[in-house]
Amino acid sequence: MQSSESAREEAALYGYLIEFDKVDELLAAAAKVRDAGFTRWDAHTPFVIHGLDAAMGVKKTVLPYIVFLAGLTGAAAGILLQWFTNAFDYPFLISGKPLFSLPANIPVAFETTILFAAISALVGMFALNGLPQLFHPLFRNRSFKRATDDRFFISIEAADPLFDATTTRRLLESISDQPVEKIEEGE
Amino acid sequence: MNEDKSNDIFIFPKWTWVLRPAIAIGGLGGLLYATVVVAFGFSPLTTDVGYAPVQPVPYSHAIHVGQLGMDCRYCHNTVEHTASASIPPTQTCMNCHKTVRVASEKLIPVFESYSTGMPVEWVRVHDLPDYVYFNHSAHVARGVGCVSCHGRIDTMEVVTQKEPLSMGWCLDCHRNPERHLRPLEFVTQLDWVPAEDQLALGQRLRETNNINPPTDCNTCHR
Amino acid sequence: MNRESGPRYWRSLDELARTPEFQEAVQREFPDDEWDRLPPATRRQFLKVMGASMAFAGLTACRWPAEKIVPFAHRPDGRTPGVPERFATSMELGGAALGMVVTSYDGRPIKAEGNSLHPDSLGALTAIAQADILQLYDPERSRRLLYRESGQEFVKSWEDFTIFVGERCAHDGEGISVLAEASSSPAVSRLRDRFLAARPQARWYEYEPISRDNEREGTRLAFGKALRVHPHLEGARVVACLDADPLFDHPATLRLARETAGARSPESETRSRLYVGESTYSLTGARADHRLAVASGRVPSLLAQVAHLLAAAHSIELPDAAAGFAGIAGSPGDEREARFVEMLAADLAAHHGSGVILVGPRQAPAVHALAAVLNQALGNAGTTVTYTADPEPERPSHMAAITELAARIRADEVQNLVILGGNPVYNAPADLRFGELLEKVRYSFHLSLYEDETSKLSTWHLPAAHGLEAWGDGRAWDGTYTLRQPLIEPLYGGRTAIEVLALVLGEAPFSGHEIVRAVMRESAPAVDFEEFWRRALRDGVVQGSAWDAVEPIPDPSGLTVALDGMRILLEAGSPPNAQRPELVLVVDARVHDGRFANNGWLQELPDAITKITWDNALLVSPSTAREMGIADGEIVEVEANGASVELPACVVPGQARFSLTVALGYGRTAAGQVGNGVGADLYRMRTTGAPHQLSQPKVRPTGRRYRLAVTQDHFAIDTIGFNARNLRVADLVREATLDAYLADPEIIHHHDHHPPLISLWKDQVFEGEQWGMSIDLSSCIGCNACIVACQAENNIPVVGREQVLNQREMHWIRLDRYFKTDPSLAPDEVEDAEVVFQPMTCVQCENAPCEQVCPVAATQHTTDGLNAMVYNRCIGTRYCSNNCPFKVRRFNFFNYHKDLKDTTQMQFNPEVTVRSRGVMEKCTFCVQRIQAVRIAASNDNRPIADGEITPACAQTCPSQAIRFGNLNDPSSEVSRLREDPRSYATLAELNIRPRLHYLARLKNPAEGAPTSFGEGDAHGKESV
Amino acid sequence: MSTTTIDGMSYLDNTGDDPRERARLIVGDNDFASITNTVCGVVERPKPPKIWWVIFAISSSLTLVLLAMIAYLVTNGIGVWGLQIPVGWGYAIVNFVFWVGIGHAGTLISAILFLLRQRWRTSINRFAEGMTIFAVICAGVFPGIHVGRIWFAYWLAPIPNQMSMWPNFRSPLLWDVFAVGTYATVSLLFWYMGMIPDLATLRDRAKTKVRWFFYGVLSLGWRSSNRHWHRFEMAYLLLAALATPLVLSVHSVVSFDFAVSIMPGWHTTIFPPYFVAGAIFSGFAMVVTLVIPTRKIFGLEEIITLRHLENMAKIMLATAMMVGLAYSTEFFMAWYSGNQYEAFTFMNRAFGPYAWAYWTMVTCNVLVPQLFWFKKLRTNIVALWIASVLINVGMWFERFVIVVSSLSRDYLPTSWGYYRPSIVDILTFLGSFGLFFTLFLLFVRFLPIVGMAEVKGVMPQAHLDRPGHRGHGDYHGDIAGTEVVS
Repeated sequence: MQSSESAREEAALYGYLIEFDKVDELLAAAAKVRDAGFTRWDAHTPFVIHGLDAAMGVKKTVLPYIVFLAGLTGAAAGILLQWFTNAFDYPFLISGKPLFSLPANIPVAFETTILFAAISALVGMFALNGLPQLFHPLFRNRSFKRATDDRFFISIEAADPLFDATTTRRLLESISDQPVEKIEEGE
Repeated sequence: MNEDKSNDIFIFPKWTWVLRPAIAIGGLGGLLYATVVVAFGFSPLTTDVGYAPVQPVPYSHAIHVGQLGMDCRYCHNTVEHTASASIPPTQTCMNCHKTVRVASEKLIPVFESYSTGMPVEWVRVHDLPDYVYFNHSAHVARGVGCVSCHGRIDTMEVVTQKEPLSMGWCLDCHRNPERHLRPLEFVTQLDWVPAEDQLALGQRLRETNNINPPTDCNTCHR
Repeated sequence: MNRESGPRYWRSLDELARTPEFQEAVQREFPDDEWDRLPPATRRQFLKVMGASMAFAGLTACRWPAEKIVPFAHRPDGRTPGVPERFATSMELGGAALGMVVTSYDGRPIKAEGNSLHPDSLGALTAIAQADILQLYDPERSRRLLYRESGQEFVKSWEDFTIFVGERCAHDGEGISVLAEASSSPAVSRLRDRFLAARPQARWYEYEPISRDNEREGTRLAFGKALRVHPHLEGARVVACLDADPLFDHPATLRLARETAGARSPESETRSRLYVGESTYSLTGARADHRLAVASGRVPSLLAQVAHLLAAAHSIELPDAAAGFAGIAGSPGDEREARFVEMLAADLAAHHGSGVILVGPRQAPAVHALAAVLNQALGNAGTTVTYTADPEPERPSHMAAITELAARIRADEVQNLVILGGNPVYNAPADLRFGELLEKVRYSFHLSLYEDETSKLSTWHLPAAHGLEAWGDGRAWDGTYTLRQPLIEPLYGGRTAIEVLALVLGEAPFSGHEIVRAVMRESAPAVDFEEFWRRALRDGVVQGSAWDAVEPIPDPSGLTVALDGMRILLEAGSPPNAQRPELVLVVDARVHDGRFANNGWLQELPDAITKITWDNALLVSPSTAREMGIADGEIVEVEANGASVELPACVVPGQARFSLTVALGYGRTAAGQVGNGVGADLYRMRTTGAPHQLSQPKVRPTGRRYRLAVTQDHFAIDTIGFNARNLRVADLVREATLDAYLADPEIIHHHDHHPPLISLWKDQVFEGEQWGMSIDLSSCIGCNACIVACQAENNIPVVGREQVLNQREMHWIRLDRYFKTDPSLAPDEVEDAEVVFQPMTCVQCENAPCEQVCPVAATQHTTDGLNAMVYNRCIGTRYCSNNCPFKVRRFNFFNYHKDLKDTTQMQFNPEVTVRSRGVMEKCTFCVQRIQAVRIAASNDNRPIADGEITPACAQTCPSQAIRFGNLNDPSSEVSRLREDPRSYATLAELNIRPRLHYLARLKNPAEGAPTSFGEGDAHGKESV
Repeated sequence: MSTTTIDGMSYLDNTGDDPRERARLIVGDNDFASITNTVCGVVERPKPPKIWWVIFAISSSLTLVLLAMIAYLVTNGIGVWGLQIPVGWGYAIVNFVFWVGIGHAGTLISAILFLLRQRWRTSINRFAEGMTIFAVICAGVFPGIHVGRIWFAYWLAPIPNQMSMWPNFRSPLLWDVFAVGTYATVSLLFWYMGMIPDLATLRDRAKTKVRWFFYGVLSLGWRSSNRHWHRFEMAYLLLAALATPLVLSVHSVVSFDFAVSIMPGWHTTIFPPYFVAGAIFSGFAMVVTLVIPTRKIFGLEEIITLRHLENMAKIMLATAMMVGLAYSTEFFMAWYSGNQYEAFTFMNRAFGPYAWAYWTMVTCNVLVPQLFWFKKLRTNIVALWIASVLINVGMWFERFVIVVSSLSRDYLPTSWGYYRPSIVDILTFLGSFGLFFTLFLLFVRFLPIVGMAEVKGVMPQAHLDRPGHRGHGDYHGDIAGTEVVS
């Protein structure tokens, strides 16, 4: 362990990674890191843990607003499409019905609303999360694989303004007795 | 499980980060490309306009109409009264060519046809789908000039399709005919240009001859 | 179609046209007739091309294979390419010529319509006469002369035949016989006379399986000489039809239909009342105010009872010679019969001089004689019925003729037999065994359109020219001189009877044209003949050439014979029963005597009453069927006169008890691919003795089932459906009695029990011409003429029996037939029922349900109020058809034109798109005719006159039941009819605003007659 | 909660309804790792069990039959089916509605039960969503091939063209195109998104480069970051909120195809709710039909427990009552409206030529589910399976009755008819099942059929060890916060 560390002394540091095997340990730890004022850090859990957002002080995402706008766009597009095609560009007489009447246009408008909103929800989520991102330094760590299985992690990035190789390590060690692992940047 | 035997751990290279922008750009770009291809590649403007097949006899409208100033109706004599303008019988050609250019090699098929009675097989240039019922008389008798659909035939050595002849194109004129209306006496005069503004003239002709072209389906499809 | 005979089509255009190229050339002349643009050989490619062109037209107008335009080298004078021409000509059937006007497109006759100048047509045409044009193009028509010698066949030329015949017949005519079809042609009779004069030993016989000889012989009995009977119905207040069907099987049926329609309309003073006594439903019976289903064998007794009552109860004076008739009345079969006879006799007596008694051709001469006598006694002769001298008074009856011929052949007195048309091997009386006899004849020459049963047994077969291919003449039933001119050169080099006769006779002129002119010149007045001839050609008839009526005088000697005849008939005429049912052989409305068996249009034409297509069946009434243990659609074995036939039973009300009916003309073996093996051949049990009614048939149900291809539901269905049907008829087909209607013109609207029809939307305003149609159910006689007219006009495919079984028939207009039965009876207890017809086609709803459901807007409303169906936009979801309350839309489930022979394609109407596979189609109100007139009108800037546009169905309707016109023009006929109190729309409660309205059907029953079924009780019922 | 006994099976029974204790959703002594192992085990096992091969062989050959039938249809025309006038729609549309109906369970379970906080959904939603996708694919086949000129089907889409023609937006059929299209898309998004964390799990467990690459690409580099989880949850919630009205709208729109027409038996205002209920009904029936053998074969009894099955049985019972109500309402309306055509149509359904179809439908859809009143039968796996199969049969017949019997006898008695399917109809129908099962088997083989991340989320271990909170998932962040501050 030590030797390997010294070996990679000069390699660029991504940050520290620390492992937990209990939900409540994680929560407590997250709260501590949050209170220490770190901003560029994260928790990694195999499933959603209620309360972790609060414990980490994650701000509420803007996704809902994006989706709402997309929905409105969809509705407008739906109505416009039907008005343009059937009432404006090529009006034809059908069953003695008016060229444009909302009732007949509701179903399609509704579907387009949903379609736009739904797609924006997924695409928006990916965009905000910066996915797809097939490579990430954390993947270098063998034990990190269990982040998708049954273990919980906290990682603090070296890029964090408050980050300091020694103090941060000490902070982490004070939180848990698990070994703190260094993660290098990939090239 | 974390003490698995395979000590090499699979990991994607860093360059895979280009994926994100790649997907975004590729997606939008591809969409744009497809639209352009369909819009222009498949349009009759691309596929039909400019069609100028080789005819059995190199008959030049430029000479006959342009230089000699023959009227369209001399040959296409049913155009005012019937649906089809009808290609003239060999007779018609021979009216003049009995005496004119009797030695011309180009005219051999005509002479043969005249003597044998076997027709000359012209290649159709302006060819509408089989389910479209176009009526020449209905247009000519209402003041739509030949030129509106056939272009300046009088300048063509080889007859060429000038207009897309697509349904949308037909509808354009049926919806606002004034752009193409002219006094009846000028219908066959291909180089005629209105003294006044075409729209004003068209508007007036439209009212005087109460021209309101139908856009019902069964106007053309039966 | 084999190539070598290809070139022959277009000979008429130009002598130089013997080459396929020219053929294609002419066919390609016009861009608008898509199916015609490609040479015949590439017909199939055309469909691909059309499909492809449609496909690409969707997104692009990609260029399909380059097309050639091939103009005439020398355009014939007066021919404007692409403009249809119309020629007056005629068609002869069963010894009467029917005038018609044929539309020809670039040298191809495509449609036959009636000739309004012809007394028997008056502008209308029967289904058969219209369908005859398909026969012209039938690729299976005979196209070669055949000579058979010791089992071998040799293809010969007309020249060979001429020489051969010359050698054979170049003597006094010893051993020569001619067997001809019935003909009214002056040319034929002139040539016949010359033939018999030149060859005194030769014999001439005339045979026609279906004829009015009994009527003719009847007049011979009554008046001592053969007369021709002409009913006149426009003024007839009481019409009594005993086994008679003037609306269908009379040569002047079109005129009679027109007259009845007039006489029955509420506007007319006549208020005609129709009594019908018959064994099976006829068109006339369907029309009747009082109908008695009575066994055919009972009809003589029926008439005798009438005679008796007239003399006894109503003191009508019978001529002394006929007084005996009053005494022979048998007892009525049952009280229905008695009641019918009483009412009829009373009515006839009450309308002296304005009634008429008509007896059908299936009844014996004696019955006709009695009818003639009664008409005299009632003062009807000269008013409602007139007589003219028979053109061939000396001619023996057809039965007698063929019998004598058979006898002579059997006696080896015939070495050469010339058969001019007809198909005796198939349809001569079975007991003569004509087929075997023909073998005994050394040389037999058979002239016919097809290589049929007779041709196969003759030594020579000669291809006949079709009526539209040849010159000819004839006489209308009333004697009016009628011309026939060719519209196209013989496609297969056939010749006509007169041309062949000329050859046999060896006397010029040999061309039909010359012969006809020569004959006409004789009969023509001495004035300028060319002028006379031209007018005759233009009109198709020589006006005022009808025969003069004669005043008949009763002939005592004949009447005594008739009286004895009646006595015998009355003894035989006890009502049939389960043990000894009665089998009646009737003429078929579609294949006639069998000669039209290979005509797809007619084979697929639904029978007016049973709605059967592609078959004939044993008709039996429900109750009789139950008592005889016969199920609907069960195969039954019928045995009579030593022959036994298996055919399916069809249970249909209106049949007399234990009276079974089968149509003749089916079961052909050499008709062609279309007609072979369709139905069962009943000629096999038809004998000289009993040509019409077989008294002792053995009927055995086999238990095997057979699916009859009917275009409507069977009569016998589950009880729920049965009751619903009974309940709905009164709403769908409105009816009232004439008296009730005159008392309260609004009576037919008492059915409307629906809430006010308010639309969610602002109602559409329709300006300019607004097309509408009106169909008078009082006039419609259910003759099917409109269906064939529509089929011919609109290129409607024949789909075949299998597809009809799948309910995929394509007729744009159909004739809905409803039975009105006593609602208290179960389906299998029904004996009798009333029949009503309702022509049903696209009613062009203003709020059309079909339009809104089409996802691609392939069916839209036009500004002139039509419900347009755009084939080239249709993707075939069939949603429109599902949502059509009338189910009048038709779908191309397959490519029905795929296997059409190129000759058949020549009949197509270039003005109408040929529909490809997978698209919906329906009635368009003949939009091509509307557009033609509209363009013409707008070209010379004038409004469209009323009546200028006539759809095919309206044009051909004999009773003028169908009217078409502009609803926005208050002066138009159709607007006037829309105001008529009888006018109503079916399913109006759906607020679909049909453009087709019906005029309610009026009946005119006698005072105190029982009200018809379904009438009174349907009233209170909810109709919404 | 039912006590664990020595008896091998009964420990699996978690169907007790003790109000004081929330029933366990996962039985047996499972921890996170064991869940991962069990679920991933299904995919990771070197080769599938024999039975998988057997069914796969059958279904894939049926799929070939489907393709053959479509080829035959396209080359010859719609005439190869039993269709006619008046019955212009037959098997094709019946199958379409049937499959779309099946396709409702998935989104319903994922979306609606999610919003309703039905935590038991977690074990089955992935499974059901998968089934939804495949059912919708099968459904999509039929409207496509049932048109007369398939090569023009693209005219349904509003694409600018030289005809300057547009589709007719007044037609319910066009609404259908949009509704089903949207539904397919959204279900797919929903399904895939939910699967990403589990794909990551498979990636991280991958032993071979191929597997790692395959799942690596599919999981898009998911690193189970909580900041991602946060947005993931939000997106999931939003999709659920969007899918809920969507799922209700789809079958409503499908029902418009009929309700908007004027055919008696079609023109009915109760169709939308009636169709939706029927769809949920058939959807759950199909889930049960599939899940019972699957959990057995792949030993998922501890995760997809008896309680899940019982809950679904209850839902089926409820929806069965709804469709039953709809059936009777139709009859009532027919009688009450006094409209002779309407009245006849329903008499005709029950006693006319198609009575056999009608009574099959009533028996399977209304009578059979009544068994679920009894807990014994609800929790009896065999009975449950048989019942669910019968319900599928019944629901197919419901669509058959609606489409065919109504059309066969409409206004004019003269145009009445009787529809018989052709052999092509039947083979095409069977073929669609082939396609469905082929896709399903591939899904089972290569993708996580249980949402591990979600299941773990509802396990007791996922929550703070504090009295009163066992099993309750709603742990509030502020608690953590206060705890820290104190």
